Amino acid sequence: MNDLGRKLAKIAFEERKADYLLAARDESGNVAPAFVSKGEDVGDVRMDVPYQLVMVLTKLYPWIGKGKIAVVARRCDEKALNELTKRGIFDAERIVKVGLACSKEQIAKCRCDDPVPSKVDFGEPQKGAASDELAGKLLKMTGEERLKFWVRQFRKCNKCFGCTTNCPVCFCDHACVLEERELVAEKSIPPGLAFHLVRSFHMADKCIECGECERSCPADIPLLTLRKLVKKDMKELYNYAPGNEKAISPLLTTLEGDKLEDDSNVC
Amino acid sequence: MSVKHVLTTCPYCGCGCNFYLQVVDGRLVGVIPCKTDVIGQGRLCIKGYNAHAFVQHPDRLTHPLVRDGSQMRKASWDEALDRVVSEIKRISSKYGPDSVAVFSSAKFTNEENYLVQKLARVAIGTNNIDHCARLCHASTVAGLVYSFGSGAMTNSIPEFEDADCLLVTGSNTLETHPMIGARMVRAIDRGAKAIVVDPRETPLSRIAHISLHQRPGTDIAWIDGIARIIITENLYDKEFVETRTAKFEELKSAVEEYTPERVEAISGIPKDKLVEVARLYARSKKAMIAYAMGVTQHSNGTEIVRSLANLAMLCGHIGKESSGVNPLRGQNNVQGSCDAGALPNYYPGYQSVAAPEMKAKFEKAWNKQLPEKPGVTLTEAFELAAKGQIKAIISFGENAMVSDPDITHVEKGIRNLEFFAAADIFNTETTKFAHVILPAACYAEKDGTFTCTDRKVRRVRKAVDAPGEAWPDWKIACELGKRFGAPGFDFSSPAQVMDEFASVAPIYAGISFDRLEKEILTWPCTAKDQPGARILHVGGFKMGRGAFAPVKHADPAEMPSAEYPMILSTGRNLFQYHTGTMTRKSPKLEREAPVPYVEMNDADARRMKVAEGDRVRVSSKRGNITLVARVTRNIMPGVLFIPFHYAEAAANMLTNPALDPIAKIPEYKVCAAKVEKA
Amino acid sequence: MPRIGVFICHCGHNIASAVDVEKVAEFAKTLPDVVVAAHNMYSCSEEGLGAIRKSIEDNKLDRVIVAACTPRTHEPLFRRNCERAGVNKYLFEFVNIREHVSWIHAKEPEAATEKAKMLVAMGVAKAALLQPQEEMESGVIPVAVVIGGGISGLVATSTLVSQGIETHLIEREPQLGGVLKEIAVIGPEMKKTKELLDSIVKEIKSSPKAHIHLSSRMTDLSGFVGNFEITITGADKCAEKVKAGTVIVATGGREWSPQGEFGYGKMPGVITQLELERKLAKGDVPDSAAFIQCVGARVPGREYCSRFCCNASIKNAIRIIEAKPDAQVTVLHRDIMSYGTAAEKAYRDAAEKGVRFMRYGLESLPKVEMAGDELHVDVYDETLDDIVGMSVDNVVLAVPMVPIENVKDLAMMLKVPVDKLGFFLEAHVKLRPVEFATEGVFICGTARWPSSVSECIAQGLAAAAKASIPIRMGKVKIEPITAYSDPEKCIACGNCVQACPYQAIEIVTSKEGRKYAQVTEAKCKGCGNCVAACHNDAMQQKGFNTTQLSAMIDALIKNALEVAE
Amino acid sequence: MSEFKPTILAFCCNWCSYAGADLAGVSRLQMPPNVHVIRVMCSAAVKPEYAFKALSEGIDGVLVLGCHIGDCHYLTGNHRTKKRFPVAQRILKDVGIDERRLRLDWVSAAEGEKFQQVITEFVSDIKKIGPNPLREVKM
Repeated sequence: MNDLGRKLAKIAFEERKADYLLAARDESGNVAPAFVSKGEDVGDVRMDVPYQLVMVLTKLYPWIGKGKIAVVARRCDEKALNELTKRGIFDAERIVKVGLACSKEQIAKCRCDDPVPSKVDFGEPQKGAASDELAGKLLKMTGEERLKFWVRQFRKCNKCFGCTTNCPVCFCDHACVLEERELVAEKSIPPGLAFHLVRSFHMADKCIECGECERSCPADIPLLTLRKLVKKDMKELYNYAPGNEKAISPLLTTLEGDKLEDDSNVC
Repeated sequence: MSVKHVLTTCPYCGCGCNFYLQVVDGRLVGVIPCKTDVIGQGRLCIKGYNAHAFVQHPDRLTHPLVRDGSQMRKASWDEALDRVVSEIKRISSKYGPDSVAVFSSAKFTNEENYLVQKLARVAIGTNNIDHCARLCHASTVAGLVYSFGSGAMTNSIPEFEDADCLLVTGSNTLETHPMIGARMVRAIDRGAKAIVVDPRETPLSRIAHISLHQRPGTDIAWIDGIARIIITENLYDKEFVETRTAKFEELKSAVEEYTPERVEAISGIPKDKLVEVARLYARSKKAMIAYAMGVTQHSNGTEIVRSLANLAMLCGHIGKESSGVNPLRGQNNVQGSCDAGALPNYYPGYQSVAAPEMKAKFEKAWNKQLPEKPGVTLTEAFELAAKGQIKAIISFGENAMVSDPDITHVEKGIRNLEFFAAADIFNTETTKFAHVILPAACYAEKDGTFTCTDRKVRRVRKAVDAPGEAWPDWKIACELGKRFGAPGFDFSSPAQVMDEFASVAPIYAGISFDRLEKEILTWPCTAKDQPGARILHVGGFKMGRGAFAPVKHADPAEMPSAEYPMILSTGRNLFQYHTGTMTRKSPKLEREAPVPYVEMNDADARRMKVAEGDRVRVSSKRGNITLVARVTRNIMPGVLFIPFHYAEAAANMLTNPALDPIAKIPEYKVCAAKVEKA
Repeated sequence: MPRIGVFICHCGHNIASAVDVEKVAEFAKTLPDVVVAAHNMYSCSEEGLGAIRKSIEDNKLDRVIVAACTPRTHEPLFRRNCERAGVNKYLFEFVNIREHVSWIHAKEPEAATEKAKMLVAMGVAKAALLQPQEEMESGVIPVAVVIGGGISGLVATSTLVSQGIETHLIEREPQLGGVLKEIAVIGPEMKKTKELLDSIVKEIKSSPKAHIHLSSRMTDLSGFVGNFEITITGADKCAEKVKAGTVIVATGGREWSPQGEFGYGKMPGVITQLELERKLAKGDVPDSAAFIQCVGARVPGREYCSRFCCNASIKNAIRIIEAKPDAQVTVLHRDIMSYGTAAEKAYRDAAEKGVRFMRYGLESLPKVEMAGDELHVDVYDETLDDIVGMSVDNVVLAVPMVPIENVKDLAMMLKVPVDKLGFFLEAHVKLRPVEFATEGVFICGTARWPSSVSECIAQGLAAAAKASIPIRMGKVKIEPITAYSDPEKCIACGNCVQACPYQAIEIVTSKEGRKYAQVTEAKCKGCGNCVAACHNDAMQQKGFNTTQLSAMIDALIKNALEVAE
Repeated sequence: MSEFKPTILAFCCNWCSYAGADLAGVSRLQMPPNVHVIRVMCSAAVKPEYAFKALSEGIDGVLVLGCHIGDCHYLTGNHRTKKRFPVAQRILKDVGIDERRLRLDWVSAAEGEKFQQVITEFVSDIKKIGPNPLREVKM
């Protein structure tokens, strides 16, 4: 266990009273996700976390009956946790966050404009990156040019579902509608354009822009740019950005913004 | 509460991507791509993400089964193994050891392949040891050993990304090798010129710079045509040809007749396109050739492979960064199983059985007298079984009843055996005939190494226990070996097996489990302090001069006729894998392509009044199957394509067992067939 | 594999005039799973229904498609027909090629035929995926609401309370009676209106089941048959919520006020029929009068005839003469609509009593001027081929009846259609004359169409009879279009729970500890909100599955786009 | 090339816009024949995914017609439609499909003319925008 490991173990197990810890560490010549129990050797921890640890947790969580779990969480992980807790995927009391402020390189790689978690335990807070340069270019294009750009990109899609499997807030997993035949007409690869439109719509009130979809795409399709374009739309339409545990999605409230069902009509 | 993330290698194709299997208290719950993996880089294809789905499937074989009359009943390992040994001994003594054949599997680890070939040669005393490489890249080994002295892929997977020109033929790369396809896509994005030559429009050809469609079985014509243009327009690398190659004159005269006009007549490729491709390939600085079953599975497969080697040598596109001839191995360890000697004519490390000094070397190493002449191949074995010359077969992980050509004939062979033993992870169409079935562990339940298509040796680590009493195959082979009373089968771990394998095979000499924990090793890796050669033939061919092959076009073994006017080609799709033993038990894969289909050209379909989704009967001289028609513009008129994953409509009921004379590989890619509405 | 039968209706010439029905039938035969495609003159006739039943038996059909008018009126009829032939009535799909095709593309027969083919293809695609369903039953609140206290509303209310059904009668004005309050005597049998009204009102008031809300308006209506909730706002602006099983609309009509025709509003003597009624009621009988019929009626923009104005004029003419035997009364008319024996007899009596009837044509309208302080009327007499002049105390304009002012808002609130003129549009003039297409809402009286008092009474009785059925049955069959979830697919994200306006969905835990969303069918109204909120199609709606709707889109794409290619 | 005849898909809710369409029929209001109506129970039951499917496979225009706000038979159904479809339109725009190909509007059971007007207007808009480019683009 390296120094980072010792410091992390102290914070997670002693300070935050967690029973388990999810972090990233060196293992057999690679960087691996690691889920350790209290008292276990945490190993050579790394804080340049290449994984979306919340996604790793979503797959494990149903099988971990009880106990408090500490997660090394960057700002995007924190926002992902909020979106998932809001939807009952996690129960909040069982998750403890260990805040990690992202480095300059990580911010540049993710083109992230919101890199500092609410509580920082590791890393120095840095300024967010400027806007997505490709998004800017796309917005200046005409409709035809934009369509040509995206059709050429989506034609490379090999339907590996990396963008959905690795996305922390994309939790339909075993029953993802994109795997059904009806909405996306295709008998071979690449899938029809509807695949990416439907996914954009599903992500509109959930995506926390961690960029994992773009990083997991073998065809290098600029999916994070597409997410940022949709985020701009949601901001302009409803002044709403996902990631806040309290805020209900505008797609689930009335025009006045209150709850959809009114009690007067319970019969 | 035990939670593990176990780093292992994907069991499906030859790319060798690494990912973590998530295990909670012995239950497999998910797959996480390894972000720092040199090949996957945190990405996988749809099969990779579902590689855990079949492992803990309820239908897994859990106990040895022995035949009792017509019924199969559970048995102990002792009873089952003793039954195999006694039967083999009886048959071997009655008809001679060469009446027994042993099939290893390209799904096995290197260690297991090494032990199974040792079982055949040392324990049973026969060279009749083969595996399904026979059905895929046998013609590559025979072809490239002649041209370059080695049958392996000359470059590494990441190099595809930096090529200026990609000549891809006989490979639907984005479906059969998705992560290599992804590298090609990245190259195309960077401006590389991709040329795809395939009778079908494939996901890769749709984004390629040039997409040509040749009539199946006419590959040598257009490849020789390109060679002719390169020579006549003086585009070839004179310095390289003079210093590094031999038989240039013979090549020159052989290709003379393949003018662009003649090539167009034979293959259908427009002559101006052929010239454009020849110039583009020759003039590029870094040009990669990539090919797979579309080139190898022909009755002249070996010659087609050599004609591709000719192009590379003509332009000096060999032995350099992002330049070479790259056979894309289909299986996760077909490369390793050949390296480990599971071939009738090669000891481990491609050391020829026919060479007396090699026989002597292995007799000393294994201190056992070894059989003289090379053994029979997998494809010949069923032929000989039908004739009664092969009396017993031990098949590890092979599903011949779906993967081998002319299944009705294969069945005749198996039924004619006196003894047939099979080891597998599920019951398959082939284990149905077995007298003894041995339950095996799958990739997630054992340690070992796979060698992926670009010769990297990749670790496989045990994540969960095997179901019931299933054993890893290396343990089965060892136990059998001991019960035969043969020396050298008491290994306690795969690591030890690798050490012995390394000691007898120079190309694996530097490889060991503890080194693999820390670094990436690529064979040939001849010393413990070296990483191994990433690129082959740098600065020179091992055998001195590369040999041009003066090969000529020859019609496929079975040409279309009045009664069977269409050409049928078979192959794979992205979602299923080979005989479907694993993919058809993975829900999210089976759902993507659950139903057998035949792709046919929309003009043909209109002519025959067949609409999308109609049920049609496709028949050849050898049989007929009924399946759904998929009408598409993505296939040439007169050509049909059927994926062979579906046992309920097995494409190999129709395929032609005609073999390539040198490599003995069946002509899966061409046979004559007809279509009728069912 | 489903066995589908497609039956395309000519609807006489209503469809066949614009849609080539044979061609559509030919096309239907080529569609997947279609076993038989036929066309008949009137599918909804007994003969048409019989033909369909026979075809179902002969061809062992298990899916039926009828391409005809609108499901909103004829679906129940054809569903029952399927049931009679042994096919589950929800394995039926209705394709609208009349209101949505032939009637609105009358001048483009070729395009109309193409569109009919597309809609049939879409119908077939959905029908192939329909699942058999069983109707559900839901309780009915044994209370009725009648909107409008005119003669129709009163008759309806009295009939309902006489059956012991609790009824709320909502009347806008401070007192009951509607337009009839202003008419003293009803022709032709000259019955006293007050007697008629008072007897009915007494009957209603005598029943404890009646609740009369005067100076009140309906300000909100929600829910559906058996479970309506009506908000009644009284004069004091306090809102009262009433739950009811059925609703009868009897909001009546009003006299059209002339826009200056024949000097109305400028010359004091020119009055409307109702104004004459008020004068006669006060005993102020003119010495001479000229009735001008069809003022503002049977003219462009208001082509209809209100049918009662001629009889009203005849009745009042007789009252004037009976009051003043030597009064000069002339009726200037374009045609006398005294239909029926009593009205015809009154017409003859009036003539015998000296009432003069003169015809005028639209091209030679009577002219009314002031000569000094006397009204003078000149009219061209066809038979004499000469102008005949007369001076009269009053010119009485017989004007048509038009809908009440705020009919549009009322229609929107009730979510029922009104026609171009603003009269409420009944579900079907022959099959369902006193009902709306919306289940549980009924219509009677002049709100539907200008009618005489006797017709209003008859319709009031009919509407009450119909409205009492659900209440008498105590239960109503609910269309099986409720939502249901697939526990395997559901990941319990709660989108549907938040989307449901009726709180009919909650997250439950299965035996194995899996959480998923479950619908309480009794509370579900079948709106489909939750289906759209669900991102992985775990939530479905019976009869509107995502597979069925996607298949319809595919059918359109396949047939419309491929054809175009 | 012959004059462009658009293929348009419309979702009408059973209580309002479908009834409005019927009323337009009863009133013989003539309108262009390019619009094909699918009946749903409420405009809020229309999944934007249907519009994405139709538009990405070559349908020229998609029309969603519900009850006026406040009139929805299911209380707040059309609130959701009004919240959801602008997002769908923006996503179409982001990808380069003309978002005017997807239109949301309100037609009550009493508004036969409004139905005619919306249909006529939408068909002429789509004719101006032109055929859906995705009809030719095979992925």
